[in-house]
Parts: sequence; structure tokens; C-alpha cells
Amino acid sequence: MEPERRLEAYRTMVLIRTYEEAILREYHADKKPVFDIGAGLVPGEMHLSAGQEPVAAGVCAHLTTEDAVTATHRPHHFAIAHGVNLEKMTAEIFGRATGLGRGRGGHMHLFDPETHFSCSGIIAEGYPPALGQALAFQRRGTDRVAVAVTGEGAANQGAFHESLNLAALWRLPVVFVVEDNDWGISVPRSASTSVTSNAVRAAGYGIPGERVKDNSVEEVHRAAGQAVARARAGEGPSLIEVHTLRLWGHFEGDAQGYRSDLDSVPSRDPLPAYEQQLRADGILDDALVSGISAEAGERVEAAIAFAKQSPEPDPATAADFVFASA
Amino acid sequence: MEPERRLEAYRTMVLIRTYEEAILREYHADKKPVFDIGAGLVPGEMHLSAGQEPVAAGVCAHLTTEDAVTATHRPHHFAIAHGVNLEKMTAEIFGRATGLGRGRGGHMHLFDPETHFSCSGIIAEGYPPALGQALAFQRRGTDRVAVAVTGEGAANQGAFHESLNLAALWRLPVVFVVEDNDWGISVPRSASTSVTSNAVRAAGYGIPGERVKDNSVEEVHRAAGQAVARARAGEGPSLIEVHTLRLWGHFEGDAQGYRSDLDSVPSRDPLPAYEQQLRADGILDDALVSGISAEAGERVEAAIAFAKQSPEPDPATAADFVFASA
Amino acid sequence: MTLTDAATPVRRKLSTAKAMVEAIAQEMERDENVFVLGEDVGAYGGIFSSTTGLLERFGPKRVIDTPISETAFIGTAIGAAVEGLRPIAELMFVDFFGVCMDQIYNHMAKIHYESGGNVKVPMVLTSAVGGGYSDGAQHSQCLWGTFAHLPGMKVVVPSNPADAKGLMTAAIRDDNPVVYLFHKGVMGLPWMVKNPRSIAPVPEGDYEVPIGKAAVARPGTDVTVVTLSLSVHHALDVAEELAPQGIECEVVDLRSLVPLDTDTIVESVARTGRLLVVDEDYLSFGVSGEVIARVAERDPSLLRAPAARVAVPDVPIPYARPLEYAVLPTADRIRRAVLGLVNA
Amino acid sequence: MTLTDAATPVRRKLSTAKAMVEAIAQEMERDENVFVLGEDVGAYGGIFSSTTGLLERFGPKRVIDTPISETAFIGTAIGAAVEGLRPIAELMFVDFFGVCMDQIYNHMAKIHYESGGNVKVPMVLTSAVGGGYSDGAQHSQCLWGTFAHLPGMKVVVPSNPADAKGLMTAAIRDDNPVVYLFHKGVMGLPWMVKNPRSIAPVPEGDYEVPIGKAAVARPGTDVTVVTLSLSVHHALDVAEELAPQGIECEVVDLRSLVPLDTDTIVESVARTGRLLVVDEDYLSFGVSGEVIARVAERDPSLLRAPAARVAVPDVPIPYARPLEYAVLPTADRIRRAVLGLVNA
Ligand SMILES: Cc1ncc(C[n+]2csc(CCOP(=O)(O)OP(=O)(O)O)c2C)c(N)n1
Ligand SMILES: Cc1ncc(C[n+]2csc(CCOP(=O)(O)OP(=O)(O)O)c2C)c(N)n1
Ligand SMILES: [Mg+2]
Ligand SMILES: [Mg+2]
Repeated sequence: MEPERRLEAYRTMVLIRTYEEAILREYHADKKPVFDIGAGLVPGEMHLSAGQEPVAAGVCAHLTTEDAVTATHRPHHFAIAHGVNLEKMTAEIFGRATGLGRGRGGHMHLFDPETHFSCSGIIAEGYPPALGQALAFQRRGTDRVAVAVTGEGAANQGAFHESLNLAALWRLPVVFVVEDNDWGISVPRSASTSVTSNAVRAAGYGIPGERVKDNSVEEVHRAAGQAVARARAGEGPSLIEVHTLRLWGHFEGDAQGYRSDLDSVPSRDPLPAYEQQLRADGILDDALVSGISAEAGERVEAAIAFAKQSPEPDPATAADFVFASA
Repeated sequence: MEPERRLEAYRTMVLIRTYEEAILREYHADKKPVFDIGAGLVPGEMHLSAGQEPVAAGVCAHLTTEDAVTATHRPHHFAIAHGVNLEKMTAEIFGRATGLGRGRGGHMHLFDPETHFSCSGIIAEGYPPALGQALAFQRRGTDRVAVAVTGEGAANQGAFHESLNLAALWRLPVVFVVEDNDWGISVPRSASTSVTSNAVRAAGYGIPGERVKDNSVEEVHRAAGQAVARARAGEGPSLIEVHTLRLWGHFEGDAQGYRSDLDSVPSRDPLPAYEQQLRADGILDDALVSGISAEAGERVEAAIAFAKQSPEPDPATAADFVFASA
Repeated sequence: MTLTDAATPVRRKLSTAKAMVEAIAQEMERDENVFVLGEDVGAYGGIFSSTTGLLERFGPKRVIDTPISETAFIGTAIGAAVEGLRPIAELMFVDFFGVCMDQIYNHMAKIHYESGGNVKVPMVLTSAVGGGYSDGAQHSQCLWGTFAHLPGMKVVVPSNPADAKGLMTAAIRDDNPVVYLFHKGVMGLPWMVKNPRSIAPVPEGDYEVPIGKAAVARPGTDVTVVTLSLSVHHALDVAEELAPQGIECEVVDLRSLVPLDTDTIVESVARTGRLLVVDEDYLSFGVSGEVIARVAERDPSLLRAPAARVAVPDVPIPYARPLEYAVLPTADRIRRAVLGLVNA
Repeated sequence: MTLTDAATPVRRKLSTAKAMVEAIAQEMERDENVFVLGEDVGAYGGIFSSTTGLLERFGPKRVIDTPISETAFIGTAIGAAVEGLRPIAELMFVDFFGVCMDQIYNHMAKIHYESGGNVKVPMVLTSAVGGGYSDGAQHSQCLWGTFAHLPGMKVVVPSNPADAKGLMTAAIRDDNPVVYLFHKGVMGLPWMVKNPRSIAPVPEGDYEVPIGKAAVARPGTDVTVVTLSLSVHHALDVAEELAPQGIECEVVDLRSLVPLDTDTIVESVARTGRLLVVDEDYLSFGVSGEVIARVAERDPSLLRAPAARVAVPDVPIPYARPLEYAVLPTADRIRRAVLGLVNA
């Protein structure tokens, strides 16, 4: 990877982490002393993506906002890496009228037509619509691609199988990304998946499959580059599984009592590791690090401020937008 | 295969074919001159299994009625090979009160607790309940197995994937059988399945997979023998795909205008082929052939006579059996 | 134009299936974004002839046979609609909704709302419904109540060729997801008992039947029979039969469940004072209850007799003919119910 | 014993979640065929604490974490039940029914009928329902109307700890498939706003609350409020608030949707002449319509005022709190509806 792109990847990862830390702060701010999931400025389930930045940063580096991304219940890192408007996204997470979904969607339902970004809270069910986006791109003779993301737990859901088969059959320009963070809530991969790598499943559809063993943005970038190029060239879909890390709980409020690997988690954080690597390679120094961090902080706080200043949706409009008017 | 078993396999295949021919006759008997699907003594959709006898005969030769079989919308060959009571089954197909389901089920819903046989008209959705039967057998410390059948078209349904993963994960004593008859109604395998063999999909679950390339009862018998033995030994599930033949239409009334391979179909009929082979090997002669055929004819006609003589269910009882009484 | 605008009498007769296909073909001509996908929609032409001839006319890029992967291909339709195409996806039998309902009700139906109106999902989901030919418990259901209960999708249920065409055109042009449920028994198929009204005059040009407007299929003064799809014809048969006895049934053909035309229902009951709902879906927690409730929450005193229902009495559809016809809303059952109402 | 037999007053209080778990544990002790499977039912103890402590007590052979493969594991429960085990399968949120409904309604619910009664499917399908904590359109639904509409499964919906235990015991012992829908808001979870009644006295021994019998949660003379699950508590709150103003609400807690206790509903409306149905499921084609229809088909003249409904107005559940609370059946909306009825 060229230095410029390595720096860019780092910048994206820092932005994501800064964002997740800020949401973490805002989420818990008004849920004290007793945690109440429905309380505060940011209520509801909150699935944060800290630790999984390499996947989003590595994949989305190959995309433009003409390409589509469908993410999961844990969507922030992909939304940010794909360039979803941070203010509108944050406003949605805060349930404001200025949000991507005018407050109707929430953190698991971020829809951004400008960047063809969407997500869904139903496991693996974000895959099939990605095929349709890819089909539209293909029919129009473009070289645009659709990226579809799930977790390793989701790869045992029927929609996963159907989607891989259909995409392969129709040579759709799709890149399937599996984020293997070892856990599906409290269930370890060994208790959910009969094979140690989902990449082997790609062979069952006659498409390339690769498992990226390290939670390394550069490795992801490399693998994704091949997959995206293949899709753009009309050669059909590929599957990439990345062995990544869920740095925090499944959702906020998750005490992780079940988590056997908890002790080793902090030491596996990919962000300081990448920072060190880039420092060692002379790409980062103190000034750059603090500059990037400051810039991320500003962008994130601006987005949060925008959200907080935005009006709440008017309850009288709750039934608006069920149907599109003619 | 020992001569005794070869003869037995032939006998089973003849019984199945005789049965299907008789149902064919009865089904169309009172649908003339104009075909009306709802008319006659045997109304409704009718999916006959002629041509696929080798699969059922080969697999079920390894089973006792303590083992479970879940079949599909095309269930007769497996029901017969597994030893479901021919009279009760036929009565069900004729919609009689003496039928397996007292006339409530019909040809796609044959449930026989005595032989642990069942089937379902929803594609691939017969797989999951088979896992539960296998789980029950496993928990009770028995060596009983469950056989789950689908077509090659069904192997692209989500339930297929979920079932293979779960069975592999829990090492359930299941044998998955895929009957590849080249067609899912009018859709050829090449337009439904991204790989040329479902056997390769087994690797995606870490279980053995084999494609039996010939529609040969002996080849099926061999492959199924391994799979059943593995399951009985507690080593978990296997997948067997058999390249078989849909001798007739998808269902009765199907004009098969779409069927590109139609001309070659009669010459691929597995039954005369097997008969010839057994004659060549000195296992069958004219006398045996006509004896077996006569015996099959008698059994089948007796079953049909039983069905026809049985009373129709009383309309006043239509709402009975929705719920079990305490 | 809308159907009711048709000034000149229409002579040409089509089956419901052909009328439906004609609407699809006309819209495919008009708008290259329209395409069809589903199982056996190509060479086979749809198991119930809902796409016959389209492959020959528009080719395999616009009439696409799919694997038996309803979740994947309905989801594909959704994503394509999100990107501005206008897919028509066929779920072969509505009974199969259980393998793909998540895409339908959690995605197709909700994306527009969750996106605050920023993402449209202009697609049609067609599906065959209904029994009466011994297809058993997994191939004979109507289930429209299930779809109508879940918000975000329109639900239409044509009963005759002209409506089938006009509702299809309206559904394709609608910017919302529309579930289009066609009863096998109204398609006019040569291989199934058909109602004489399943082949009837259909205007040649393109026209819309507005979604959300019921039709008074027969005016009457004594009993309002609210019904839909194939049951409309049974109700009309009974109405014709009872008229000489001085019992005049008004038959309301709902045509659309979402939106539901409450005004037409209430207005009719206000005149007749008697309400019978005839529904081939399951009795409880469905269409029949909703129709009655719409009246009772407007003005229960309109009901001069207890409201009545003829529906499938909460039992899976049995296979054997005598059992199936015992649970279907047959003319016999409808007649008894009407007589019960007028004698109440 | 049944709950109503309990002669001595009960002191010990449990949350609904603990009461539910107690019932499961007692039945697991009693019958080795009972086992639990589902996502995160083991070490996690169920996302909404519906299985807490069971793994520790009964071990991983009887409390089984599954992959996220609802079709496969619910189907597994079905097959196990067919072979005589008595599984309790948990669908984590009812909103996920779309990925596995085929197993539920085409298999679990129909096998007994299709087999002419020869095959029994004694299992319990548990699932969390309901909103009110900003979990959005795919994690906040009730959907009980959808299950109740489809024949062959019983559907129970406890509102309080004692019923939760007794209904669970009855469900496990029932030879039929029983869908057991527990509202997150009645579970008494420490991390969610809880109704004060979500921790209440529960008898220690095993007992059944009969499936199919509604409870009059509060007697009254002026308005019958028919409701279920969490909404029972909102209705009780309103009833208590309005009593000093001389408005006496009778609150009927359905407890079971299938079978539905029509007699208790009609008997109450016969006394009060006014009916309000409060339902956290979608308004149309669901529970509220059915309840009103049951009265209107028995005797519409019982309704001295138009029947009223407070339900989710056919809109996906919005995320933002002000929007969500605008569509939920809140005490405010219930109060307005009751006042509307008494002033009608
Ligand atoms: C169909 C469905 N089943 C269950 C859930 C509940 N659920 C939400 S996230 C999750 C775990 C997902 O695990 P994985 O796919 O590995 O993603 P991760 O959370 O680890 O990012 C589960 C079970 C769901 N949302 N949808
Ligand atoms: C979920 C579902 N989708 C579609 C159908 C309709 N259908 C019945 S049989 C069939 C083809 C099945 O093909 P295959 O699995 O190859 O079995 P075969 O008929 O060839 O034996 C289809 C599409 C169904 N029954 N269930
Ligand atoms: Mg994971
Ligand atoms: Mg086939």
C-alpha cells in the first residue's frame, strides 16, 4: 500500500474510533447511575464497532459513493468509511428530524441514498438487497459494485447461502464481507459454525473466498482490492472473511460475563498497533497523530453538536412516510 | 452388493414404479377429456417419482423403520422404500378416512409415526425437522439415524444451509440426500445452482460429500452405506447427491415444453437398465421378473382397492385434529 | 385513464391471467425499468400463467427465472427497486411466505418509513392464493390478512380480468411496494374449474384501477356482503339466486385490503343494516374481523342483526375434497349465512 | 393445581422473568424430555433473562445455544417434539419471525392436523415482544395477531409474574405447540423501565394457568377495556386514575389469544355497554378487530357506543422517542379513548 493510502486508512480508522468513543460517551451519559436502555439522548440498543475499523477502512478504500454498501446492526464503521454524512447519521442516532431517516430509523436503520448506504438489524438479511443493487448496476452497464457485510454468526443464516448462490449464478458485482469477531453475542464461533473459516464456503458457490487472518487494514485492503476489481470487471462476486475484534460488548450494557477471551482483548486493539507500524515506517509522527486525532475529534463533535441542536421530530408526524405519495 | 440385496433393490424399484404407474393411471382416469386438476378420485398436484427409484431403494436399504425419513413434495418412492404402509398411504392419496392423515394431508403430507416417515411440500423445509429427530435419537443414546431428502433445486434454499451447518456442528446422525434430477420444475440446474455438484458444498460444513454420478441403485447403496454407518457410529452427518432422472413431468399435467433433454429421457430409464444388468449377472430371469412384477402389481392394486373402498371423511369432522385434546 | 373512465363498451374478452400479463407487458413496453423475476416465470410462463409469453417477448434479461431462493430473489427485487428499477417479483404460492417474510415485511415494507421517506421501493410482489382443488394445507391458503396486518405495503386482490389488469398497472406505477394476490380460481385457467366471470371484457389500452377503492359488484338493499377475490363470485352467484326470492344482496368487492375502503363498506351497511363478510382466509384475526370492526367502531347501531362471517374456520386447509369444501366459503355456506341474517 | 386454587396468600415476589424461568426449571426437573434451545439461552441466560440460571443448573445438553439459524433450530425443536421430546425454543425477538415462519406455521402448527392427529408436536416457542425503548422498526413489534391468525398453534401472552409461571407450565405440559410471547416491559428487567406490577407474588409450587381463559384484572361497570400483556398495566393505571372521577373501567386481560375467551369479553361488554380494545400490535387486521368482531357477531346492540381501539396505527415502530410514544398505546391515549367512550 502506498504511504498516502496507508495514512488515509489510518485517518479513517481514527475517525471511526473517535466516533464510537463519542457515541459511547453520549449513550451512557444520561443512563447513570442505573443503566436504562430506553433512557437518555441516545436510547435503544447500541452496537459499536470499535476494533473492527480495519475491515471498513480496508474495504471502503476501494469504493466511491456510487458503489453500494449494506451493513448490519453494527453499521457505524462502514457508514463512516463509505462517506455517509456524519451529521445526518448522528442526528439519526439521536433520533432527530434532521437525521437520515428523520428519526424514524435509528442506529440500525441508516439509509443514505447519496452514498447508496443502508443497513438492517436482521441477521444476514442485508445481503439480498445488495444483490438487487448490484443487478441494477450491472443492467445499466456500469462498473459499480455492491458490498454486503455480515458477521460470522450471520454466515449460518439461510439468507447468506441463498445470496452467495444467486450472486455467483448471475455473476453479480458483489463483494461479500464477513466480519469474524469470534462472537455472535455470547456464542463463540466454535458453537455456531461447523468450519473454522467461512472462506471455505465460497467454494460451494464457485467463487473466490479468502480469510484475512489478521485484523490488519492493509491485509483487508489487499484482499478487498482483488474482490472489488473482479466485481468491476464483470467477473462476479467474491467472499472475504476478516478475523477481526469486537473490542467492547455486543451492545452497550453487555457485561460480557460469558467472554472467555476478555483478558486478551485490549492487547489486540488494531488501532495502536497500526499507529505503531506507521510510526515505525516513518509515515506517522507525533504531530500527524495529534493532527489526525484533533481533526477527527472536531468532525465528530461537530456532528454530535449538530444532532443535539436539531429538533426532535413532531409526534404529530409519526404516521408520515409509511407510504410514498404519488 | 450381494445378489440377495441386488434382487431386493430391484424388487423395491419395481414396487415403486408399479405404484407410480398405478397412481398415474388413477390420477388421470377421471380427468378426461379435459384435464382438471381438482377433479377425480385423486385430485390436487401430483408429483411422481418414476426414474428416481434408485435413490430411494439404495438409501433405504440401510434403514429400519426405527430410522426416520423426511421426504419432499415428491415422496412416494421414499415412503415405499422405507416401508410405509401401502394401504394407508394410498388411502391418504385418495383422501380417505383410513389414510395416514385421515384425508387431511394428501400426497405431499404423508406422516407415518410407525416408520418415522414424513414429508413436506415446502422446498428444503423438511430438512430442519429431520435434525430434531436425529437429536432425539442421539440424546437417547441409540444408533438410529434420520435421512433428509431434497431435490437439487431445493439445495439453494436457506434451510439447506442452516441444516447442514447445525447437523455438522452437533454431529447429528443425519444423512442428507439430494436428488439431482436436473430440473426444478422448468428451471435447469445450470440456472439454479452456481456449482455443478452439491457435493462440493459439504466441505463448507466440514462433512463428507459425494456425488453419485450414475442413477444406479448400487452406487447409491454404496455411498449411502458409508453415510449411514458414519451417522450410526456417532461421527455426524454426510451429504449424498445422486444424479437421477425425472422420467415424467414435474407434476401431472406438466407439458414439459421447456424440457430440452426430453428426447433422451426414455433411454435413461434406470429400471430396464438395472433389469438388464441383473439378467446379465444371472440374478434375474424371465420367471423372476414376472414374479416380482406380479407381486408388485398385486400389492399396489390391493392398496388402491383398499383406498377406493374406504369411506370418505365426514365433512362434519373437518375441524377435528387442529389441536390434540389433553 | 382509469377503468371507470372507459366510455365505449368493451367487447374483447380475456382471462384474468391474460389481462394480468397484458398489463405487465404494456408497462414493460412503456418503462424499461420494469422487469419480472421469480420461479418458472420464464419458459414455463408462471405456474398459474401469470407471465405467459413475456419471456418470448422481452427476453431473459427482463423475464428472469430464479433459483428456489425466495429470500434472495425478493431481496434482489428490493435492492433493484431501491436503485430505481421497478421489479415484479413472483412468490409462486403465497403459502411459501414463511421462507422469505423477513425480506417482505421487515425490508420491502419498512425501508421507506425507516429512511424517513428518502428511499422508495417501487415494486410489485405477486403471488397465487387460494384453494378448492385439493392442494392441501401448504398450497391452498389465502393469507392476505397476514400481509394486510403488517404496515408499509399495499395489498390488492383482484376478482376479475378488468380489475386484474387495472390493478396491475396501478401497482407497477405505484411508488410503494404492492402485494398483488391473485386467486388461482379467478385466473381462467383451462386446467382448473373456472368461474364463468374469469373470462370477461378487458379494455385494450392501458388504464389503472385505483388502489384503495372497493367496487360494488352488485347493488342490493337487504344484506351487505363484503368479500374479495374468488369469493366475490360465490357471493354474486348467491345474490342472483336469492334475488327472485326477494332478497337483494349488495356485494362489495374490496379489491384492495390496504388501503381498505371503509367508507364504501359503512355506506352500504348503513343502507342494508346487515353485514356478512365472506373470506377465504382464516376466520380469526384477519380480514373478516377487521371489516366488522370498521363498522362497529363507526356506528354499531347500523347493524340491525349480528354481523356474520363465512371464512375458513381456523383450520389448516384439508386435502380431501369433502373436508376442503366443508371449510371453504362455498355458495352453500354463504346462502345459509345470508338467510340467517335476513331471518334474524 | 391451578392458580385459582391457591388457597393461602402468596408472599414471595418474583419478576416475570424469574417466574417464567422457575416454571421451566420445575418442568425440567419433572420431565427429562423438556429442554431449551435458542440463541444466547445458555451462558447469557437469554437476552431478556428468560433462561437465566438454567445452563448452570441443567447443563449444556438441556440448555443449548444455537447458531443464528432460526429455521434450523426451530425445525429441530419440531422434529424433536415429533419424537416425544418437549422442547422450548426461543426466537429472540418476535420481529425475526420472517426468517423462520415456514417452520412455525407450515410445520409446527400443521403437522398434527395433516397427520390426522397421529403426530403430536408438544413444544413451546417463546419470543420477546414489544417496544417502548427505542429499538426501532425491527425490534419493537408485538405481532401476536400474525401468530393468532394462523391455525394450529396456541398463543399465550402473560402480563404478570404469576400468569407467566402458570402459563409456561401449562404450555410445556400441553400436547400442542404453544407460542409464548413475553413483553420485555413486563419482565421486570433491571435495565429497562419496569411496571411496578412486573415484580409480584408468585406461588412456589408448580401450577397451571389454564390456556384460553381471560382474567378480569379489574372489575368495573362503565367501560370494558380488553387488552393484553404490557398494555394491561397501562389500562389498570388509567382505570385507577379514573375511578375517583366515577368512571369504573373493567380491565380484561386476555392472557391467551388462541383460544380466545370470547365469553368473558362478551359478558363484560353486556354489562358495561362500552368496549375499548387496547393492543400494542398493529391496528388493522389483528387482535383489536377480532375482539370487536366477536362482540358484533354475538350481539351488536350490546355496544351502546361505537367500539374503540387504541393500537399502533399501521405504522412501523419509529425509533425516536416522541414518535414511538405517539404510536404506542400509552396511558394518555387509553385515557382519551375511555373518556371518549363514556362521553359518547
Ligand atoms: C435473524 C436474526 N436473528 C437473531 C438476531 C439477534 N442478533 C442480533 S446481533 C446477533 C449476533 C450477530 O453476530 P455476528 O453476525 O457475528 O455479528 P456481530 O454482532 O458479532 O457483529 C444476534 C443473534 C437478529 N438480529 N436477527
Ligand atoms: C419454498 C418453496 N418454493 C417454491 C416451491 C414450489 N416448488 C415445488 S417443487 C419445486 C421444484 C423443486 O425442484 P427440486 O428441489 O429439484 O425437486 P424436484 O421437483 O426436481 O424433485 C418448486 C419450485 C415450494 N414448494 N416451496
Ligand atoms: Mg460476530
Ligand atoms: Mg430437481
